[in-house]
Amino acid sequence: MMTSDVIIIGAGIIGNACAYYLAKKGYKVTVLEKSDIIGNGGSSRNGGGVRQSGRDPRELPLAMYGIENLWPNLSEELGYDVEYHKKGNLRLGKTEAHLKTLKKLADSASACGLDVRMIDGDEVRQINPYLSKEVIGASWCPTDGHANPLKATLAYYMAARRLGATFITGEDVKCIKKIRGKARQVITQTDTYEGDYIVLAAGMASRAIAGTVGIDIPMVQKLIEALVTEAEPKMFEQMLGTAEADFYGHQTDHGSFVIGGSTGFELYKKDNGTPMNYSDTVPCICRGIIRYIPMLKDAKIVRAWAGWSDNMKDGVPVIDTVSEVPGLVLACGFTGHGFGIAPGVGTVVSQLIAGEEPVCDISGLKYDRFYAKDIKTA
Amino acid sequence: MSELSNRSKDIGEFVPMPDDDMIVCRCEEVTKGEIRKAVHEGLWTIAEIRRYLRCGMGLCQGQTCAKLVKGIVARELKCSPALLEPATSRAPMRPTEMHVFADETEETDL
Amino acid sequence: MGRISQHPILGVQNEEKKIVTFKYDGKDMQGYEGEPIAAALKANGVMVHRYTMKQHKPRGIFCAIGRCTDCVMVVDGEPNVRTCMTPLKEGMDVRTQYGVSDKPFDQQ
Amino acid sequence: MKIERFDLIIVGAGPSGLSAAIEAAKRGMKVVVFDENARPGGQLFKQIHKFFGSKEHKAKIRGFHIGEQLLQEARDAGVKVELNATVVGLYQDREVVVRMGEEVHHFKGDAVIIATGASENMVLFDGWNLPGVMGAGAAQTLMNLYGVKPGEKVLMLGSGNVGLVVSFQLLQAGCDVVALVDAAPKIGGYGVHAAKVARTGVPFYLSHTIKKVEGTDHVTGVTIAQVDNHFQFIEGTEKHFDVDTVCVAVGLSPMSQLLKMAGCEMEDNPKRGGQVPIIDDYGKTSVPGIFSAGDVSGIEEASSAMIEGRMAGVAAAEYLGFMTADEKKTELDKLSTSLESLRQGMFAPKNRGKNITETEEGIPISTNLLSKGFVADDEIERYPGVIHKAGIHPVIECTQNIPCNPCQDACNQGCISIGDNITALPISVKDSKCINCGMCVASCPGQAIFLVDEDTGDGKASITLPYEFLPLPEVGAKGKALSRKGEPVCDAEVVKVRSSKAFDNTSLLTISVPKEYAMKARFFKAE
Repeated sequence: MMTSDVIIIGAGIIGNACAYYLAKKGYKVTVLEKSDIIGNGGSSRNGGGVRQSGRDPRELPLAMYGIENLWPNLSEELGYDVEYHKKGNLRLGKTEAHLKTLKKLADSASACGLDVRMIDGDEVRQINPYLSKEVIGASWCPTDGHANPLKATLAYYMAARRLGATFITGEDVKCIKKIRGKARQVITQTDTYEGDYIVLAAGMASRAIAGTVGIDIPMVQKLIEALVTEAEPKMFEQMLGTAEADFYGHQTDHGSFVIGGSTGFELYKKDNGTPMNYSDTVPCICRGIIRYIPMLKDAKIVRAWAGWSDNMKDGVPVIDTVSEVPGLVLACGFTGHGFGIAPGVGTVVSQLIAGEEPVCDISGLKYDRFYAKDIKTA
Repeated sequence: MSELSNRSKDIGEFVPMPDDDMIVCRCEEVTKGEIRKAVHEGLWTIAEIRRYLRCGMGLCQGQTCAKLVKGIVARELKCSPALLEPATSRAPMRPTEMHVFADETEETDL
Repeated sequence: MGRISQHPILGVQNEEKKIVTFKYDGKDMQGYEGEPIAAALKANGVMVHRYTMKQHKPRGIFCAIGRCTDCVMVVDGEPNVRTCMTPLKEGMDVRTQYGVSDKPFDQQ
Repeated sequence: MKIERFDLIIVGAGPSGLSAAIEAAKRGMKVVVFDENARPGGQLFKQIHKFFGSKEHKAKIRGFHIGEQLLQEARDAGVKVELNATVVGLYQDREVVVRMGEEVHHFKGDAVIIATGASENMVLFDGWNLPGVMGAGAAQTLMNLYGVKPGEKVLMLGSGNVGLVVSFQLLQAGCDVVALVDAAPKIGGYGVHAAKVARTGVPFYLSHTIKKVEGTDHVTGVTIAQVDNHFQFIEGTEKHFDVDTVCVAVGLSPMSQLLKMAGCEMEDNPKRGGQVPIIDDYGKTSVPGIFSAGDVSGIEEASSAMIEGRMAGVAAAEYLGFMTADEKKTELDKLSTSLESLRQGMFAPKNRGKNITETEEGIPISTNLLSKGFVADDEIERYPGVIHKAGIHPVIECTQNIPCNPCQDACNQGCISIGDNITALPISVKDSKCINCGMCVASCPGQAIFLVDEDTGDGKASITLPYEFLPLPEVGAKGKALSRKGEPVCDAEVVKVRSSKAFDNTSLLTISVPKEYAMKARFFKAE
């Protein structure tokens, strides 16, 4: 049996960021990953957005803190280039209804102190001349940006490993076991690991694992699909998204475009055991992109991928200690937008464990915030 | 669990070699030295090395270099290449233009 | 280089094919209609199809069956066209590819 | 989105895919074959040499002719082959997405057979990225499909069958092959393939590999050097060649990505050449309804791929109820026997990696053949195809057990005997009368048969040898006779030149040499 200060379940970007910040504070950390591959879930299957605009006010503080304090120096701090660019985010609209949706989100973010505003089609095309005339407006957040999710996930892993964190891959966690009323042991298919704290950052698998200590997290799985093109001449640096969520993405340092999108059937995709692309998704994303950026019509797609995201009932994650299960810290349910806030989450989780006051307000992300609809909440 | 599960296992120090600047991935121009170094930084699977260095992620999708990369990584890890799972196969099998994907015509004359 | 005019097993090849003129880096060049662009270039002694993005190194035909994508060039304005798989047509504009552009690196 | 449906979708119109399609279509299935190339036949149309095997395996027929026959058979069976149709992916529920022209189309098959073949392996050496370094398959494609010379002066790396066959084809295309190099200490391919290259004068460098390919914008030269048992260069053994082309033939890897994408159980199997699906004897994968055939499930010869394809076609037909289990068994038993006979001999998949030093008959294998590409004069006498007698008779320089017997069928005079065991070394029958028809010389896929008359009077001997080069020498042409090693040994004069439809483009050159060279002269070079 291996004993550590903290056991982290899941080596995605959340688990790896938690491992890094905890190791930096001097904790002896062990990370258990079900897959043989580090960062094999949503962490390597997303559009790389590092954005604040469009986020729920409950998770906005994490995003803002990260962009203000962590992302700008992350490559330097970790010692690996994570390709972070803070060049703004356009969330595009093609109809009045789109603009209404975008404005609502922009207004609530502004109220939280974020610099985000609505701009018209002409101003959109001044910022990004490749966008089509169909775009009639957008929300513009100049402090948003993007990074390379593959590199950032592995950079946190490599940096944590360098600080002495132990990573075990191919370890399928069966349950968490309480010892004298405290979460203390993690039982896998082959072994038992013991720690003072257990961080559950296992994406969709978190629900079943939390269930073994009597905690239920209301999440469902949703297939997210993304694609990457061949390298193209450099076109623009902003992160793009749309009101309709028909596509989102950016051009990477390499020149390729990484773009995600949806067909509308995401919640109803069949799970045959391997996250497999659906044949209609890439065509659908392509049709979407071409309408917004006609010049990309000849760009060749070299690869598409799919992965399951852990979608919460109310669209924001659970980041919390659990009073009924002392020692357990939850960091899951990121609903497909955990990448940009991962540095903030890692920082806050390390603070929860160290007994420090979190650097930003996560009071809206409690695990016990869910009530049946006829119960009045305070 | 395999012999490569514990990423803290000692695989020795990175030792520079005279042919480290040899290109292995022709598409993305990734060198042997970069791949060997990445193994010593803790990237022990083909998938991680691909994602970090882009080798095998270019136009040909690793058609030419996959076996070569596998051999280099296995030698660095002192394990059999058979232990290393090859990269996931992903559509499209050949680079395909967006406008082609976008056009899912209803009928063929088949 | 050049064509194999008479082959001991295959006899006379390309006999009834139509000769077309295309542009290679602005110069007129000839080949057979429908043969891969790469074959026509090879027959004309062209070795370098592109220069790579990072190291600016020359590349040419390597697999000739569309797998390796080393032979890509800018064809009729479109970069990354596999010349070993793309049939030659009259008037095609074939250009050496530098990175992903048809402009030499010092002009990019 | 419209999904079009077929009983069976086959990916790849090479030897195995077409064979599978034929069997399935014959059983009344609605079949379509998709292939990304402009022409069907896979690699068959680049194979201009005569195939090994027996009659049922289409032995002594050139690969591209087998391709034509297969295409005709497919057309007759009503198989639909869609060309320029690139399969983009194999999705859930056997959905095949295909790029055709500027569109993608969605298809579903109740069964799917993946027959996507293989791609060439590579090795790393300094300069392997330079234009002018190419796969041997690339050279083959350029010269045999498009009639373009891959280069003028070529060095071949790799002595497996591909390296040997393509070297010979380069010579046929009029290129100069300056050397055949392999890091291994032994030639990997058939001895007869090596011998026909060696006798033209191409030097073999075993235990050697490329140290550096030179050139700035393209290949201008290459330096090779000897390697030790650990494949490390031995200082001071460097040899330089001026070349414009380096061909690499170091094996093939299955292109099994579609099967992996579809979730079929895979394994890394070096005996099969890499990542292959786990299949039963007839190509059934772990995913119901998905089958595989040919090189994609294990690297072998085109002849085996065709049988495997037929098996997968039959298996798919039975899977969908187009034939009964009994009918399937009868068919598969027949095909298995045929496949089994191809998988015999020294080079059989089961013998890969084994160090075989003796033939099945107990005769030591020629060590010169394995290390230099030719059987030495003092070794050749020990094989049963090599006899001495008065008058003209076949001398069969076939010294390894390979599954091949067209020579036996070619001779109706009983001069050549192999027997029922297809891998047995052919015997030149002493007690028989050769009528000098030349059929054995032309039909030997290994070009290993010579008609020798050791004494034609005037102190001369005559040797009839297979000749597949241009220009074809004329009667009266004078030149040098080359030894098995490819070295000039004596003066020679062409006394007879025979070409015939039955010889299928193999010409028969009869040369007259001093009689002491009857067993030494094996090639002719005009002056």
